[in-house]
Amino acid sequence: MSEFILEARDLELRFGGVQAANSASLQVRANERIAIIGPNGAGKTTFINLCTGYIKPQSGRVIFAGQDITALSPRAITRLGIGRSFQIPQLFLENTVIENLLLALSAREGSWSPFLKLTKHPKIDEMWALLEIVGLKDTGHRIVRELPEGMRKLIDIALALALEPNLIFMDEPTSGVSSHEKFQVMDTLTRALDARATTAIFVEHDMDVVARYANRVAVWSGGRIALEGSPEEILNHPDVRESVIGEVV
Amino acid sequence: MSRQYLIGAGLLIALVAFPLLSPWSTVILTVALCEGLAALGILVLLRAGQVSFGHGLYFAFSAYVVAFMAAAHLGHEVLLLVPIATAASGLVAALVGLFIVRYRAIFFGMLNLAISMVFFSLLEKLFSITGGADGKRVPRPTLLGMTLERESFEFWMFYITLALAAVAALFVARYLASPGGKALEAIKSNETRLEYLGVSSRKVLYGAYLLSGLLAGLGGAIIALVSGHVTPELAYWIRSGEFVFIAILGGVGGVAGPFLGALMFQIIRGYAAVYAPETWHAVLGIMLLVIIFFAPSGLYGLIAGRKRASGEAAR
Amino acid sequence: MLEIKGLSAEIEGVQVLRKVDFALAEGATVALIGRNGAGKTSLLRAIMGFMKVTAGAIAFDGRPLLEVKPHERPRLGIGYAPEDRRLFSTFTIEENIRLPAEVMKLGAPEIARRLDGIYAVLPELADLRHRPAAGLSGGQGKMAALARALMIGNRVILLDEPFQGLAPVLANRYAAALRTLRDSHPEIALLITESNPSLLRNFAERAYAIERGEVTEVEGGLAASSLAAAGMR
Amino acid sequence: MPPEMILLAALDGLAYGSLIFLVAVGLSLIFGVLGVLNVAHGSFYAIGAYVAASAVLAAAGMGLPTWLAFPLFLISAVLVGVVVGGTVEALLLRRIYGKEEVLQLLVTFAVFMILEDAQKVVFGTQPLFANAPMNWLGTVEVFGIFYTSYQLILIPLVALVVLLGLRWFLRRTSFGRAIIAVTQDREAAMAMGIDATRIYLFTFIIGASLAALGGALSSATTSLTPGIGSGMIVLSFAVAATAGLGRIEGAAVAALMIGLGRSAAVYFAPEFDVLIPYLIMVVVLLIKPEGLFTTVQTRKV
Amino acid sequence: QEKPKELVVGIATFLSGPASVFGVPGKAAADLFFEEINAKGGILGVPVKPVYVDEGAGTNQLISEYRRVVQDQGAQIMLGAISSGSCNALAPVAEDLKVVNVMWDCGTQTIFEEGKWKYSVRTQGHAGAEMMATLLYLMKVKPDFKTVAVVNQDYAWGRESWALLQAGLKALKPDVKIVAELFPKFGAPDFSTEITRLSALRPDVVISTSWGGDLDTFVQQAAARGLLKQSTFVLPLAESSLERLGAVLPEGVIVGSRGDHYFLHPKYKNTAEMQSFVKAYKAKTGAYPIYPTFHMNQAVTGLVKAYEKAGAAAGGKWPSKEQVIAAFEGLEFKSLTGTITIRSDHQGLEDQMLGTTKRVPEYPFAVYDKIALYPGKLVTTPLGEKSLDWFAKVKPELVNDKSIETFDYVK
Ligand SMILES: Nc1ncnc2c1ncn2[C@@H]1O[C@H](COP(=O)(O)OP(=O)(O)OP(=O)(O)O)[C@@H](O)[C@H]1O
Ligand SMILES: Nc1ncnc2c1ncn2[C@@H]1O[C@H](COP(=O)(O)OP(=O)(O)OP(=O)(O)O)[C@@H](O)[C@H]1O
Ligand SMILES: CC(C)C[C@H](N)C(=O)O
Ligand SMILES: [Mg+2]
Ligand SMILES: [Mg+2]
Repeated sequence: MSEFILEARDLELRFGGVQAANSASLQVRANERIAIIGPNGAGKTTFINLCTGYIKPQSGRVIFAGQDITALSPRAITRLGIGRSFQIPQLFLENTVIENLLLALSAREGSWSPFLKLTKHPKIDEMWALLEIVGLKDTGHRIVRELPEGMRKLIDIALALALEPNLIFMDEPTSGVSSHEKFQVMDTLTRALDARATTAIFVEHDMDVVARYANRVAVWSGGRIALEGSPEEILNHPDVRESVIGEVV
Repeated sequence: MSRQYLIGAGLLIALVAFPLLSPWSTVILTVALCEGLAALGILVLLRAGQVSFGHGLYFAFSAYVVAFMAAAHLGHEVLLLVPIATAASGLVAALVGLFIVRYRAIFFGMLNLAISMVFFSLLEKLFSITGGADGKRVPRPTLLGMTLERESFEFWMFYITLALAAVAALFVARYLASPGGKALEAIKSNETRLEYLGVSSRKVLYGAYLLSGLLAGLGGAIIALVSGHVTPELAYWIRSGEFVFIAILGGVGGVAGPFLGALMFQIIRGYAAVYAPETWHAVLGIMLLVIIFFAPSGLYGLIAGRKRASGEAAR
Repeated sequence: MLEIKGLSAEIEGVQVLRKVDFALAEGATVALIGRNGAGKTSLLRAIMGFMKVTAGAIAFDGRPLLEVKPHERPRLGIGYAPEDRRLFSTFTIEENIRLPAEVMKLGAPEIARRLDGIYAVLPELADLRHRPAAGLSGGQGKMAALARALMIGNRVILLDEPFQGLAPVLANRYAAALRTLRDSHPEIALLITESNPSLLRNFAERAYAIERGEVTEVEGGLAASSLAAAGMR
Repeated sequence: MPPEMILLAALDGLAYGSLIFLVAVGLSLIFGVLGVLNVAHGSFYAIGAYVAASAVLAAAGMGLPTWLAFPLFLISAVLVGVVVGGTVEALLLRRIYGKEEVLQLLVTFAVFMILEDAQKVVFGTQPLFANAPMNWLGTVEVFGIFYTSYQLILIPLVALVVLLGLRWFLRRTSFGRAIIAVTQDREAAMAMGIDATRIYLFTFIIGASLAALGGALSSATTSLTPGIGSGMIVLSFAVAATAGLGRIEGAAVAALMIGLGRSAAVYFAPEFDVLIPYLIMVVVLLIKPEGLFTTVQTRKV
Repeated sequence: QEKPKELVVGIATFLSGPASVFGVPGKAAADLFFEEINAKGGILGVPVKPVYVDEGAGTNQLISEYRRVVQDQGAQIMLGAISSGSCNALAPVAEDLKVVNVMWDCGTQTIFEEGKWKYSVRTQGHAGAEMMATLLYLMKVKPDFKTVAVVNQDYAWGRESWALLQAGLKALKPDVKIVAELFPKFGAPDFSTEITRLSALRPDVVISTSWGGDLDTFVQQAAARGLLKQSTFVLPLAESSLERLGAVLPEGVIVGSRGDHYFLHPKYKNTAEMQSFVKAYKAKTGAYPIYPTFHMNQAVTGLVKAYEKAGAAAGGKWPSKEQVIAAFEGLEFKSLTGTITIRSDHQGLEDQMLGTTKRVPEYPFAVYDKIALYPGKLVTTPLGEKSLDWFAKVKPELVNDKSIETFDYVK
């Protein structure tokens, strides 16, 4: 059993002419919090898709907790303890926020008895607590379709957390979340992650967020890691400043 | 929710009383209940956003099982025929479901249609076995070992059906409110997320499909007994369409809906048949349009009243 | 030139815009900032005619816009880049950008002229131009949507969180690009929503804050101080 | 059986398949654009047939030349498309595009029921037949077997023209591109200045007219009885599903498969004749779950 | 028993679907007859009220409608139905409801050969008689054929009628080769492939018991492709299509009419009844009457006669259902075109008529020529026997039995 909880080895994927993953590799230790940054179209989302089984690589392997999950379905991978949130939130629009979470809870607990009423789930309080974490407690009874983009992103994350994964991918967790809420959400969120010893990998375009919440940064470019290191080194690295961050004018 | 039970109870009481007031109506009411059961199966699938245009298959299959067993005087007893035939339909649904749950939307609907039409065609083709388009006659079986006269047979069949329908409806109601039921709705709203919750949308749909097959099967088995005759038309796509029709007419907001719809359907049809024997299709069609445009949540919705924008989302 | 008076709008019975008063002058660049769910998108959608307006009026060059059918509003020179991209997946990026111009039956030379202008502002797109829109990444989609808005927006351009999901370097480049665009076409007015105002600093000369569907002007534009005063970082 | 019989069978299949295509392609088009599975499509076919037949008989009654039938077919097709189809879209469907598909589907189902009876009331229940146009075109001889030029040449020809015409229209004309845009995202299309309402109406009328044209053409080859519509509609369903969402090329291939499959069946396994369309559909979908021709979906993750 | 205010008669007929070709004319005729009867003061002085049930609605619906009409609308008499399927389904229902059920058009011979139905009776011949007559006529006018092909609708009627003919052919002409048995689906719009096959096979005789739109389509498409001239066509139900087929049907086609019905019946075309009926019917519908209208006439007339007989037996009182049904047994009554006798098994004996088409200036469509009239007694399966067995042992002598009358077309 290696020291890495997740290991992606030389993942290859091309869409026609586009090299979305170009022998992409990443090694993740337990309890790390890795930020993936990089220009648009660098292949960040694709990398997550490859690691969570949404797309299969044309070559390369993904190892999770010593097990090869390359060929597994998203479902199987999720069951192994990998959660994810999406760049474009994937929610049950017609249900209320709490129902969304309860469904995740039932999936986790395997509580499928036809005689248990969803909204009477014994562990419902857990889910309210979770909503608290993403600062949406008072929207619990709203129907998701009625909620704006920003809130949806947070619910999306909450759904992933509800499964109590050992490792979670978050694709641009704070994009669309107004700068106003960004930081308080991230504060509570990261605290929760630490509390549950959940390893986290998140794609992010907001360097303030990266600087504050990542303990390792991987710079993506052309479908692979170009640079890797601590936030300080990376965010101050001339290439990164030049190709990713740019000078704030 | 509690409202749902209220309406259900009301309907039940009304039905219990009705035949005592007008005896001739028992058969028609029983037929309505059977169609209601099939429509209830449609409602279950509709929760997953899937429309089956082929549930006539299960309706007809169990009906023919009854017909064949009755003809062969195998267990010529209601309490045997109904469960066996229903199970048989369930079996078919279990087989068909194996691959049909991989499909969605039009493909789901049309595959169901195709399979039922294959069955329909076979029923007509193999007429040496099935009696072809003319169908088969179903001699009246015993009930609890008793050979009954028409009136009493019809009378008891009605109450048995009513009881079965009530139980089925109750179960479906519970199931739909349970996590499994919500997972079913999730297939409609976002399958990607469902998979990323570690839930197999196919398994969820498979269960629902099985259930819907059983419900349609139950309806078919009983209709074969009360009308004493089965024909391929039970499997025809228009018949399947009627089940969807009935489900929407009654409203898919609650399990009482399909039964309300079925009753309405029979009543309108009955009157149309008297006052417009040549154009009863049109009368039904117009009725449906009226419902869709002025009460899109069906009769059930009318009674239960508008659903709130948030909270208990009834669709 | 765009004047909104006492505009209220609702979605499925939920009030999302409340008596909004708001004006956009010829060639002005205005930022509309507000937290999630404040009603930014709703306001833009109302201008495009996709909202159920319950009260108030919108005037465009003095003519009542609410009486103009939604699909005719773009013809007035209003370009709109929705928050959620909304590209046509079977078309290539360039086809996406051309579409509105073709629909309006602009001449081929005119279309070519505008395309060049756009590729000059958004060079990344030039390389992607023949890619089917289906596979685009989040940010790439944003660029395409922006370009599409520029194609027809020769009077007003409405951008809904144009920088969301863009790598900062791009975001900054676009801010600059928009600035050049504004300088080269001083008659075009820009209305940009942002939940992250820092990007629009010293770019938009005026800022409005939107909160629970109510719009108030922020004194002193997007200067950090004034934002703080308006209760946003 | 002798090899030339295979060819002969193929010829029959071609003629039959072409007719199916004409009707089914309209259904596919409507489904592709409006996302409505139009059950009433079969009625448009039937009404088109009845109107055309009545027109032809009337013309004959007035002693007009037979060739007039062909323009009459076109006219009645468009007429039915505009009057019946247009009314259905503008009065009924337009009001529920926002709502669930099943409601839209049922609206067309209701329209189907109404139109079925309307036909009986208007055109009666006795079979109607106007075969003058078919006989007027005479026959061609293949291996000593006589075929009507009408079925062997005219109908396939029309089908081909429709296929190519539609392709060109959707791909090359800006109206066609507008249609495709609306298909994918109604609101975004409107933000591009496209009049979605108009597009829907036109598309529906085109689709309905095609069904009616199919009916008009068939009116010379077959007798019109109550219920011809419901037979045709299931075939069209099978074609539409086999083809892949709203794909006209797919519709062409599928219709041809069904046509050939059917005539093959009549020779080798008559009892399978009826099953052919469904078997083909099931097999195709087993291999290609999205149908013969698939459309790129926008990536949502 | 007390006289009711009115006698409700429920009538099951095809008002929708392809078979309304027969159903709607049947209804039109029934309306005429009942008007006439009521004008004469009704049955035993009781006015008759017809109520219609759509057979096209599907058997299960038909059954519950049938029930409703009896139980709710209080019909004492039911006329049902056209399709054998319906008749098979309704006979037991009628027993249940204890209501007199007059099968007015359905053809299946098995009903009374395999079942015994107290309350049901059939006022016309059955498929056995119809096919036997067809067979004898074919043997008579075209004895020297070697190959036969059949194109029947793929449902009970098409299959059963062919089964009978086949059995008979084997018995009468063991050497005949059956080169093709085609069963296109009911309501098929296109017979091109079938026709191509037949054109290639060139059989001496092509038999089709199809009817309605299917028959019209088949004949039209065959005619257009010269098939009708290639083989001798035998169309036992063509009488109901003659007017519609107009100029399409050439001379020399063997045609039948499920009985001895024909508005130009050589013996009865000039009777006052026939004349007035044809006139009234044409005025009402614009067409000449076809066999279902005659079958309806037989059902109604039989009904009236049965009531009168039963009434007399009951000493002028209003007869009970049981008395009425009893009255049917052995009843003999005149139809528009002959005499019907009801056997003790409730099966009617009806003469059968076949002919060969001829084109004449008087009508824009083909008419019967070389008419042969087969007494019902001669061609109907003897009491207690099963038709299939009887066909299997039919003797050639029958072809030239002297009880067979023949006529040529006379203006
Ligand atoms: N399904 C697909 N079909 C075609 N090309 C694709 C597909 N998915 C991704 N691509 C291409 O692969 C590249 C990487 O896409 P990806 O979404 O991973 O970028 P990203 O790093 O997430 O960008 P962003 O930060 O904008 O989300 C892009 O050029 C994109 O166009
Ligand atoms: N379908 C809907 N039904 C009911 N209410 C809705 C619906 N869509 C949006 N709303 C409400 O309208 C309000 C404004 O939404 P809008 O999308 O305009 O906010 P926003 O400022 O654009 O948020 P974001 O910055 O996250 O995009 C929100 O409070 C939301 O709850
Ligand atoms: C309509 C008739 C030709 C025969 C009828 N279908 C029957 O089966 O008896
Ligand atoms: Mg991404
Ligand atoms: Mg927004």
